[in-house]
Amino acid sequence: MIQGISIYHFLIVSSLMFFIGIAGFIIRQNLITILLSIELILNSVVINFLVFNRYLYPNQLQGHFFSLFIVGVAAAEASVAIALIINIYRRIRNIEADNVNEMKY
Amino acid sequence: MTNFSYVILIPLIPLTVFLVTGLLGMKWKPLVSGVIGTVGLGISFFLSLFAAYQYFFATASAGGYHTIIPVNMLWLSFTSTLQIHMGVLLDPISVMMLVVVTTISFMAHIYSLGYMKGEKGFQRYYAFLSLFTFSMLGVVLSTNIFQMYIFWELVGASSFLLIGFYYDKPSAVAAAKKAFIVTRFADLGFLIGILILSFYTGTFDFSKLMQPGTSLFAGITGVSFLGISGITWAMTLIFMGAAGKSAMFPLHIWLPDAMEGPTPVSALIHAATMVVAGVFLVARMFPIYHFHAPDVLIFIGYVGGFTSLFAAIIAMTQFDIKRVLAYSTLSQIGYMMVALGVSGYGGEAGLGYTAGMFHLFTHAMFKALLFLGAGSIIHTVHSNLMKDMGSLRKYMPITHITFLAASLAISGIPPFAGFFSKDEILTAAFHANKLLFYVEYITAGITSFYIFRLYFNIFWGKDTNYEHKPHESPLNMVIPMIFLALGATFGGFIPFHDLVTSNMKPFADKLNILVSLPSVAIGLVGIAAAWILYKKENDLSDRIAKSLGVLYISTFHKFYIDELYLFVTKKIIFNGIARPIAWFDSKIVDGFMIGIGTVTMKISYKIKGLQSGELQQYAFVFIAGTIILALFLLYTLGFH
Amino acid sequence: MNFLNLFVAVPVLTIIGILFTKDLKGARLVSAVGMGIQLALAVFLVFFYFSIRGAGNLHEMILTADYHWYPSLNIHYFIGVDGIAVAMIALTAIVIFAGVFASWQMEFLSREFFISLILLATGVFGFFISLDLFTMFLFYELAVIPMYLLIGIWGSGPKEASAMKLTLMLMGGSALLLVGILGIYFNSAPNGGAYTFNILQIAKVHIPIAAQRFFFPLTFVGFGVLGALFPLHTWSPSGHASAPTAVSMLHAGVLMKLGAYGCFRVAIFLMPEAATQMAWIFIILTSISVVYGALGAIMQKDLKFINAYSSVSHVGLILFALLMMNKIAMDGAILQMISHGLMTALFFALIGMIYGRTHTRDIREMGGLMKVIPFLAVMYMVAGFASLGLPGFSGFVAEMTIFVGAFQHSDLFHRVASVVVVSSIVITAVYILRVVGIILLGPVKNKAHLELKDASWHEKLSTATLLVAIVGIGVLPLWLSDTIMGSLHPIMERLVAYLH
Amino acid sequence: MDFKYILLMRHELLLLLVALIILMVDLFTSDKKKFRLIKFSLLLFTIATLVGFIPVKPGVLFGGAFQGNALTDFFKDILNVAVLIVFLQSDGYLKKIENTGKTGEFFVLIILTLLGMDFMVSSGDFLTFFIGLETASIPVAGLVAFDRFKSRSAEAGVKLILLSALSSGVLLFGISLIYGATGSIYFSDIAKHVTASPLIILGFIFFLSGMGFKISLVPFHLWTADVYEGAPINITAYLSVVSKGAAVFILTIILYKVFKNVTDLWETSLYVLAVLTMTVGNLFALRQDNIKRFLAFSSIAQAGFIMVGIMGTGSLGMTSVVYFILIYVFTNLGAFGVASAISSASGVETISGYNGLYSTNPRLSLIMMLALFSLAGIPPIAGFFGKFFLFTSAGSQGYFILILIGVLNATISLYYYLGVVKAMFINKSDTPIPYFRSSNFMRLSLLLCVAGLFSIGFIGGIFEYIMSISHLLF
Repeated sequence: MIQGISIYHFLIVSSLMFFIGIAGFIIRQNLITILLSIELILNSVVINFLVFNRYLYPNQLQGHFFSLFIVGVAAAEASVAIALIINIYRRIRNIEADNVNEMKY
Repeated sequence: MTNFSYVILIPLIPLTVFLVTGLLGMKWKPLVSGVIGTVGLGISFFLSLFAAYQYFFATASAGGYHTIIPVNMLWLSFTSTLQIHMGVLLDPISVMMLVVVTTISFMAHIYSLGYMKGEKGFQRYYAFLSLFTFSMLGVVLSTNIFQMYIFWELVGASSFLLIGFYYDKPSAVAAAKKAFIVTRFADLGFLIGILILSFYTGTFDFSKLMQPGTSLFAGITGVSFLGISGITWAMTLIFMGAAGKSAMFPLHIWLPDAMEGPTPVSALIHAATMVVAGVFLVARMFPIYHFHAPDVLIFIGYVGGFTSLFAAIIAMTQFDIKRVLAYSTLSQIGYMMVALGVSGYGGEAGLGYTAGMFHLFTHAMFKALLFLGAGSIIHTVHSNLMKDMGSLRKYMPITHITFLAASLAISGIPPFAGFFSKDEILTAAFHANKLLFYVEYITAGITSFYIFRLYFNIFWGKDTNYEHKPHESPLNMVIPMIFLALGATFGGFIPFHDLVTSNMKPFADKLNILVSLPSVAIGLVGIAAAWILYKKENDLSDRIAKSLGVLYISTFHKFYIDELYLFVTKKIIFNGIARPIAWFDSKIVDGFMIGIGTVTMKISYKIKGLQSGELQQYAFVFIAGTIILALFLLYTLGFH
Repeated sequence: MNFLNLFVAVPVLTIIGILFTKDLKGARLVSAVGMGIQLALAVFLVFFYFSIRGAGNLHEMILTADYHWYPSLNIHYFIGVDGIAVAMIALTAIVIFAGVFASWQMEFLSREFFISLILLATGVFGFFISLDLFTMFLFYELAVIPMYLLIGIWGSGPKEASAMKLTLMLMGGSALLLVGILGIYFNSAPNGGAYTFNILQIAKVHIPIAAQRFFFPLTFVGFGVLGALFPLHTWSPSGHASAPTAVSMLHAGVLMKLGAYGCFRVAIFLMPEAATQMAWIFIILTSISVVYGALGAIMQKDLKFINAYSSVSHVGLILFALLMMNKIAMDGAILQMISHGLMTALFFALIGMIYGRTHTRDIREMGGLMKVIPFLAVMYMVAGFASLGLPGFSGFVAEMTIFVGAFQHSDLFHRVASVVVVSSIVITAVYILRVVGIILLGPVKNKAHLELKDASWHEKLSTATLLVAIVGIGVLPLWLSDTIMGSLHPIMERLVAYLH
Repeated sequence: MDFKYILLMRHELLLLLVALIILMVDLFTSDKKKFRLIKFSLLLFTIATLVGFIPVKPGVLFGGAFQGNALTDFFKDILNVAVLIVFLQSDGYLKKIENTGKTGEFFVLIILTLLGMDFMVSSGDFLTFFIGLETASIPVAGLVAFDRFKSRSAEAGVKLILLSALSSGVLLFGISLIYGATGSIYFSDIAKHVTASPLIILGFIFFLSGMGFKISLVPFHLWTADVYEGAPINITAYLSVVSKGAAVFILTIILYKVFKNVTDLWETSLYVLAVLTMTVGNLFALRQDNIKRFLAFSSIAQAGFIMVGIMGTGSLGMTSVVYFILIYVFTNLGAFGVASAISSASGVETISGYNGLYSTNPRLSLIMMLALFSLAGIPPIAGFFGKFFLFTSAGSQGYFILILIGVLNATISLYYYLGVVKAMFINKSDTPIPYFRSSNFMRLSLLLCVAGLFSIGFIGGIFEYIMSISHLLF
């Protein structure tokens, strides 16, 4: 519980992060940037969990643990994603999202 | 009571013959089939005579005759009362018809042995003849109206087969088709009539329907449709069936064309038996008509009267001898209808009924004879047209004499059979309906004119140059003609008023000089006119025809009734309804079904852009979907 | 082991038998033997039925057997027959027997052909013996789907398209049907208790009228599609035209009756109130079917199209009769199912045989066939006469029974509909005689046709089997009619009870 | 602590063990002898599968985080069998020269994802669920990109991992909201506090879209076709059957257990999703020529049907879903098996390439036809029963309009299934795929599928068994 900062502030921040992440995913061309946007999303979730735990259910730790796991999984995800992006780079020599559309319809 | 069960054999023998020759006939020599058929029918013929003797004389009682039902088997059962039986009903008219049918049929069988000799399909011909005879006998002997309808249809089918016997001749096929379809159309009325009648009365059985004072008709007289009572509807519709088979105007168009069949067939079916089935039907239902639907009876009289005059007029202008006879048949059946139409019930009042039956009998004799005579001539001359004939009396004496006897009979010259029956009809009409009387009176004159026009043209007139010298027909053709000539000559002396009456009780009948003398006179006038015009070769007839102009031409074209029908069927039903329906079905209905598929496919192509392959678009749809779904749910669950 | 199971077992064994054959000869032999046994079984069943009824067994269904299949949903494999089902089974056995012989020369992929054909028959037999909606539905779909292959592979003309159209429309119908069946199921226990698919049990309860109003049309139309209910009949002309002979026979002869039978056994029997209330809609549609089908047939040029439209008309008559909701008309409807099944099978068999010789079905290219192939021509003519309702053939008996039944309603609406329907007998005569006149009679149009050979023994056997049955019913209808009437009795009692 | 731990988690532990052993053996096997690894792995996995069938009493571990009961055990067995069939079918693919070196990875990755799924299936809280889900999806991206040198495979991999991460994010966001509203991540605790508040609704929708991604519900399905097309065909089979099956199962459990107080909420949303999924899936499937893409859309449509089944809550709904998945395993793997056999023998992966197949490879064509008919729901093949019970399930809640939409969609689907049948049986081709003999493993797998297709429907006991064990849950 931080004095002067209500749960709503945190939630607004996390929601903003979430939607900025989504917007980034949709708008940015570079695959790596897209990956970063995903990290934003995941981090917003982490904030959510922490804040909820801290503000609403202070006498348990479920949210904290959940956020730890999210961080871990995000790392794994990022590593695989980067590997695949590198693979793409080898195939088509760039990592623009617009060029990854061979399969459609 | 004598046991009449053996009567069932009379129709069954021809049926057996039909089945045997039909299934196995192809394996035999043609003649075998003919002989089997003839012998079989011979047996039926003698059985009929025997039955008639037994019925009319051996078991006669003072109070008149009774309806006897020796055989009646359940065939199909709808409810406990509404049942179809197959059985044999004997009463004066059915016994009389039995004799007529078997006689003419037997004669036709013998005659055909000569006439059809060497024809391809000889076996088939005899099989069909037997089938026809069976069906006709079935109609005659029916115990209930449905059995009658069943055999009625079979008669139609066998008539189709016989008319279309020369099946590789398109005109014969067309005629057969026409005959079947026109009568079928009429039978539609018959059937609906039966259905209405049976629904309200709850039975098909004649014996129940005919019971005097029965309460069965309470229901049907009570209902009405378009202001006409149910019974009138039913009986009119039933008469429609009768009119179809008996070729009453306007359903007569099939009969002249039906002459495409072999001539003995014309004699059998289209002169003596099938075409009078309609008359028989009306006679059979006469008590119902009389007691419950008298209006229809009057209607029947007028239809008959009109047809008889109308057909007689057309007959004057035709050149094909069989067609002349065909129109003559129409005209004569019209007479019978008139007789029934003007008849009352019981005793003297029932004179018309007796007369109608009487005329049916005599007409069968002389008209069959005329047809057989015509057949004999055609057989020799190989043509149907009058212009190919002339002076044949020199070559074919027996044919000539018998034909003359028949002509006199139809003209109503005493003492030939036709005189008596026609006279009775005229008397009955005279008492009941003056208009009909005059119509029939005039028709009688026209009748004798056209028949002697025919007679003179064939047997007198110029001596045509024949390719083959005409000769008298072989014995097996001549004998039936002689037999029928005897019938046509002396048949009139049978005391019908003792035998066949409307209430099955005999009554006294006397010649009405006031009617018979003028009728003989007009008959003689007709003959005289024909004598003047056609005895010697001259152009008088042509000049008269020319002077009549349009009147003659339209008569020659049978008043364009055929064309009218053709217009209705070809133009309106075929091209106006059937073809559009075929188009509508394949284009609109089916097109709609296919359209569903096409539209689905179109949509499928239209929305393929959704799957654009763009990673970010996928994400956008994903998120948009989520948000829309969330908004939708918030809205529907009440958070708005 | 219930004897009825054999009706499914024998075809299945026949199919397995065909798997072990090598070529056409083996396949057709096995099929003929298998279907011969089936026919014998059917004949035996008929006699067995009479003997058991004669012995005083008055149960609604006989030979019932009940096997639990999915107990938790109360789904059973429940079979049993009454007189109507027995008659339909006999019909199927005759038609498939004739069908096997009609395809005696099926050279192309012959084993597969016979397997599909008999698979279809399996479905039909199963349908007629089952008394459980689930089982019934299963067999129903089983009967429909082999059609796709049969038409698609062995058909002629635009076969793929017509096969697809046919299959989709029929399966679309069965989709509606599925909803209907589920609806019946979930309303089968309005007073509590377990839901059931068992027809006899459902018949004892009263499905709420609101549910009936929703599910009756679904069920009726679902089955009606197979019964070529206007305007859902369009699969019929093209489908029949493209199908090989035996398939047309079986399809028009038996499969279309499945639709009608289902309308009767499921839609009307289980939901009588809605049936009465909504009958007018379907009476209008079926009346249109009858007349429209007949009129549609008049100007067609393809023999099979003519017959397909004729089937639309005739099967429409069946549905029409069912909707009259009285005993006589229903009796007529069932007679008509059997009669039309036999007749149309005969027709299609003959068309197939003629097509096999002339290689055309266009009536304009044929003529005077009576001269060159008299046996087939005479048969065709006889079939034609049977079709137009000539006495002495089954069609007459059936039609007349229907008409008498239809006229039992005296209100104006029914009267008008009945008269309209009755008038079809004239139109039928027109199109039948038109064809007969064009192709059989008259002079031989095509000189090449002079060389044609008449029927071979298996063709004769095939057609004769059907004809004997048609004439048998036509001449002595009482036994069949009484059997049906007897079986209709409990059904009518129920209908009447709910109608008043 | 006792023996119970090991037994309750026997599926997971065995899989872990098998994965480790294969990894080790793979390390010490030279590239030339890698082909032996196939048989070895198959053997190990078969043993693991068989051991899984041993019945064990239900129980709960880790304070409710892990739940073992007859239904989850049964479902894991289904997954095991499905994976076994996939392995059998991969034989041809792995024997290709370019792939032999990766044999070990192939098995290990698949087994590890299966491990994740098993955890997911058994999860009792959102954390276990989440970890299982991620374990099950992250390695899949690697598998999808298995053909490293094919650009399509690479593209598919990238698309999958990025979108999957996005969906995970959304899903997690949903879970976090639910946590915020209820204060727990345990299913049983959440169930007690769930009310139809806006927060729960939002949380649920985010959660549902995340799950919808895994199950390929429209509009969350767009990745499916591309990934299915790009991935090696056996991986596609795995994705379409196993991944999807597991996700459906846990979704059903969560809906029934966690959101049982707000049925209105999820039934309304599933109603919409089901209709969309069936319809759009069908509409897209109509014009596909690539067999993998075709099966992708077909599997989307099938998912829609499953959603219809889920609508019928309670044990009937659960049973119909599990039963359908069981049948779906055999059905879809049958279809993919044939496609895979053809692909590895001739490289053909288009429907038009199948023209005239029956004349050269009648058996394969027949199996394909059976599988497609099963997908279309035609008796007496198992698919009919599966679909029928799904509809029955929905009917039990009175969703007859939905059923109507469903069955009409099934009719549309028949069109494209028959289109493939038409290609194989009716269409003629000048150059049909020549006759080939597929490997024994492949044949075995197809035999299993056919046996399953024919028998499952007729053996009413299977359905009854599922019914009885799912009955225990409610």
